[in-house]
Amino acid sequence: MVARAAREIAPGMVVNLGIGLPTKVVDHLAADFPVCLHTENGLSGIGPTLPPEAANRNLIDAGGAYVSTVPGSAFFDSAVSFALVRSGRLDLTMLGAFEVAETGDLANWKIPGKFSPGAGGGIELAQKARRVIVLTTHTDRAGNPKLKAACALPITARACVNRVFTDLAVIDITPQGFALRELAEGVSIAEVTEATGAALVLPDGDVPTF
Amino acid sequence: MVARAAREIAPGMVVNLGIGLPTKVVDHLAADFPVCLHTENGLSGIGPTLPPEAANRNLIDAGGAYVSTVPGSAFFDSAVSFALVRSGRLDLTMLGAFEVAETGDLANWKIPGKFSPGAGGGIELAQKARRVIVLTTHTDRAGNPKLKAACALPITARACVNRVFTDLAVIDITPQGFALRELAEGVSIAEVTEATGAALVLPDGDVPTF
Amino acid sequence: MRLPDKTCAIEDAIARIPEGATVMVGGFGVPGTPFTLIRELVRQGQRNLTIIKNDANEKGMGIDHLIANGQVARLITTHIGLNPRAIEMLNAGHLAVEFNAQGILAERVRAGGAGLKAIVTDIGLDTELAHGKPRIEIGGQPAMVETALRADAALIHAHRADVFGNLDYVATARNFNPLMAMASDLVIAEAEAVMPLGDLAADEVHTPGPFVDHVVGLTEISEEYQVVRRQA
Amino acid sequence: MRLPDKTCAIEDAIARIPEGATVMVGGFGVPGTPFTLIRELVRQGQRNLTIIKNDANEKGMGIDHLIANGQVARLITTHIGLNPRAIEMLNAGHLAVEFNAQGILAERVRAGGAGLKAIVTDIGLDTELAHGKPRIEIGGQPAMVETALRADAALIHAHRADVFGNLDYVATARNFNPLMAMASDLVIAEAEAVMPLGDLAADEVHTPGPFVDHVVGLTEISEEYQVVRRQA
Repeated sequence: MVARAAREIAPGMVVNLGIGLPTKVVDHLAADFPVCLHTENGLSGIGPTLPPEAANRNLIDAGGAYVSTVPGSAFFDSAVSFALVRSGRLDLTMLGAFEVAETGDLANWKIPGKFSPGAGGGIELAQKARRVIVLTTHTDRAGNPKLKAACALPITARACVNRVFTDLAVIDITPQGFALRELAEGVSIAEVTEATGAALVLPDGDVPTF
Repeated sequence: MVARAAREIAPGMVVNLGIGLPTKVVDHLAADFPVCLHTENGLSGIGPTLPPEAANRNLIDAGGAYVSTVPGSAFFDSAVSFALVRSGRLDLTMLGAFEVAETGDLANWKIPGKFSPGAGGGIELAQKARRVIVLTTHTDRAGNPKLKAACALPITARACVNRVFTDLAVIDITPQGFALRELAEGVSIAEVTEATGAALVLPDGDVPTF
Repeated sequence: MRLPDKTCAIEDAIARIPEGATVMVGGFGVPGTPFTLIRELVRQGQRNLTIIKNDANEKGMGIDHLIANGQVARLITTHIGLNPRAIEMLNAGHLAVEFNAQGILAERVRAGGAGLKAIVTDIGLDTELAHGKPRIEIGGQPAMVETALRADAALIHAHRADVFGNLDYVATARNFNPLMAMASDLVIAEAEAVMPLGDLAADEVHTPGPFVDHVVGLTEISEEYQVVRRQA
Repeated sequence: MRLPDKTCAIEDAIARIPEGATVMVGGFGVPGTPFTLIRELVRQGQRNLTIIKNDANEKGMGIDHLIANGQVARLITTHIGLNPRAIEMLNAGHLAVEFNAQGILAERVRAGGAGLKAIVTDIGLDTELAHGKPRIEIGGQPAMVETALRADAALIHAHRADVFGNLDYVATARNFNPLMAMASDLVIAEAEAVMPLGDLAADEVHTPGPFVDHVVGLTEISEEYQVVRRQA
């Protein structure tokens, strides 16, 4: 799933990888792949994550990991960092999710009464990146679908998600709702349909496997 | 008059000197006087004006003069430059004027149908500097008063001028209107009253001379 | 002309912050947090503060000392997920927290620093962060007004300062520092090194000196900056 | 990962600007004006342009070539006092000119670059520049809405660029360049020197590479930069 998601990154893109699963996508890119990774705390051109003994106390990503630079990196303040996001210079972001609606609504910042740490930069990434990809388990720990007809939780942004990668499938948000594009190896269409909380548009013909 | 105006600059101030007469004020400051001169095209810490053979093609003030830096100068973009002006970090500006009203209104950017080059940075300097001083001849070339009950020309900013230095006098803008503070050497109160287009509040006792 | 010297003892600089003040604090996570200035504010004990900061640091670190010491009445922030004490106090009603989208907090602070009254944005229009904010149409599209933020004081952590208050920052320790250094009536910068005039190149200054009121040289670097060994 | 190379032939970069485009042009007076890119735009001859620039340069210099060549329909600016041709054409009704307060033009451009819809300010409220602009109250005080500006293309003059498009500027040649380099769909930067990746220090970059589309290395410096001997 993470390896498959990495193939969404086209040469030349500026990409922001959210905290959690998305961060691991970078491990699946070739060393000379032409891409610029952005982190909202003020860096374009993220280099490899460093172990504590090699870390620079002043150089972290937005998730607090100690990262490095590459030749051509630039540092900037938080206003410029989000200027880049809001003005259309961020080609792609990959985010985690609590819920994704068939309309592309995303909820990933607040579970009322339970967990309310604040949205951080998530709203702007979801609302303004040119392409928004969600990486998530298909269901939550209790087995309830995370892909639903509508979000029950407070939303992060409306109609923002383009594609969802889960442990079971690759699903696009289309004007017709969720559309199945690919299946994880060994997973059946019935299993995906069962685990999805809204109608799933099936493709004509075979479904490719990843 | 210019020498007298220079005494308005207190130690530690950040000061913007407008094009024309105000620029000459700097010649009357001691070499070690603690002051920071700002120019709106992006420099704090203006140093002496340079002759063409010593000039840097990339280093001008807002009037196009070739200037220099001092130890501790900083360059910045036009947004930061006016951020400094609008957010209250500019202690004093000295500007030229077409007309000054007894309410402190200033007109110095447009003579309709005749001369309309645009206001440049003048509106923000006049409206937001903590203290606005005008340096001007007391009358125009035709002998008409430049200090008036109200401005006839399009205004730059309302109620912004604190003090006016002319070839005849030093005049404050007060809640009672124009108030005479000092006379140029050899000038009588009657001459100033005659050349002023509004009532002039006279001080009790002697009027100092500059 | 020469540029004035703004170096200042930390006690005198922080003593200018009154009870009930609104205080901006730089930093995003650890980098750029003015730990030494915060410690002095804890020592002096001004209460009823409104703190504007990207995050609430972690428990036992940075502004958490102010929160633990009961000095903070209100926090304007974007994310407090790494500080369980702050979350607990929020949930218990002991700390008022106003959440902002991160880039909007940055722009609201910058707007204050730029002498603007507000910005107009569509960020968060469909979220609960929009509640109570004035709506306005721009070019036929819905948007909302986010007012500018200014503070009575800003606590800034710089890499280097010259004595006039020109500052630079290093790596991701820049974050909110240059924005907050424009947006407060009293700007206090701690610097890892204080240089003579002329030692910071004019083209490489991040915060121009006219914005800064006091420069405090650090005699040692707070241990709170140390690289943290977190579990992977 | 490595950062992509954006170096480009000047003809190809400028050819992407269509007829009728809105074009931002850096510079304040001579410093920072992208004279070489302007010359190529004159050579290619795209017409009906809206130009956004602080000033109109001087007669026979910079964007005056575009005006003289009949390519400019509209100019959004702050001051055209040094260009008698532009004043004459304005007064004769042959050039539409929209005047802005200088710092407000800077903020409108920056707002476009920051993905904001508008800014709210009290600058110019009592002047004719306020005519037709929406009024709004902020904290009980009157203010007005100034919409963000974006352009189809921006022409930028940098001191140095690396091949990814990280830029720096020198002295007062910075001015509007970093703002316009954020606010356009197509950002073309000419640079006096083009460096390999890594030769611009990450802390000293003025315009981060992600904002820039094309980097054009200058083989010679336009003679229009020469120090002008004006009468005192």
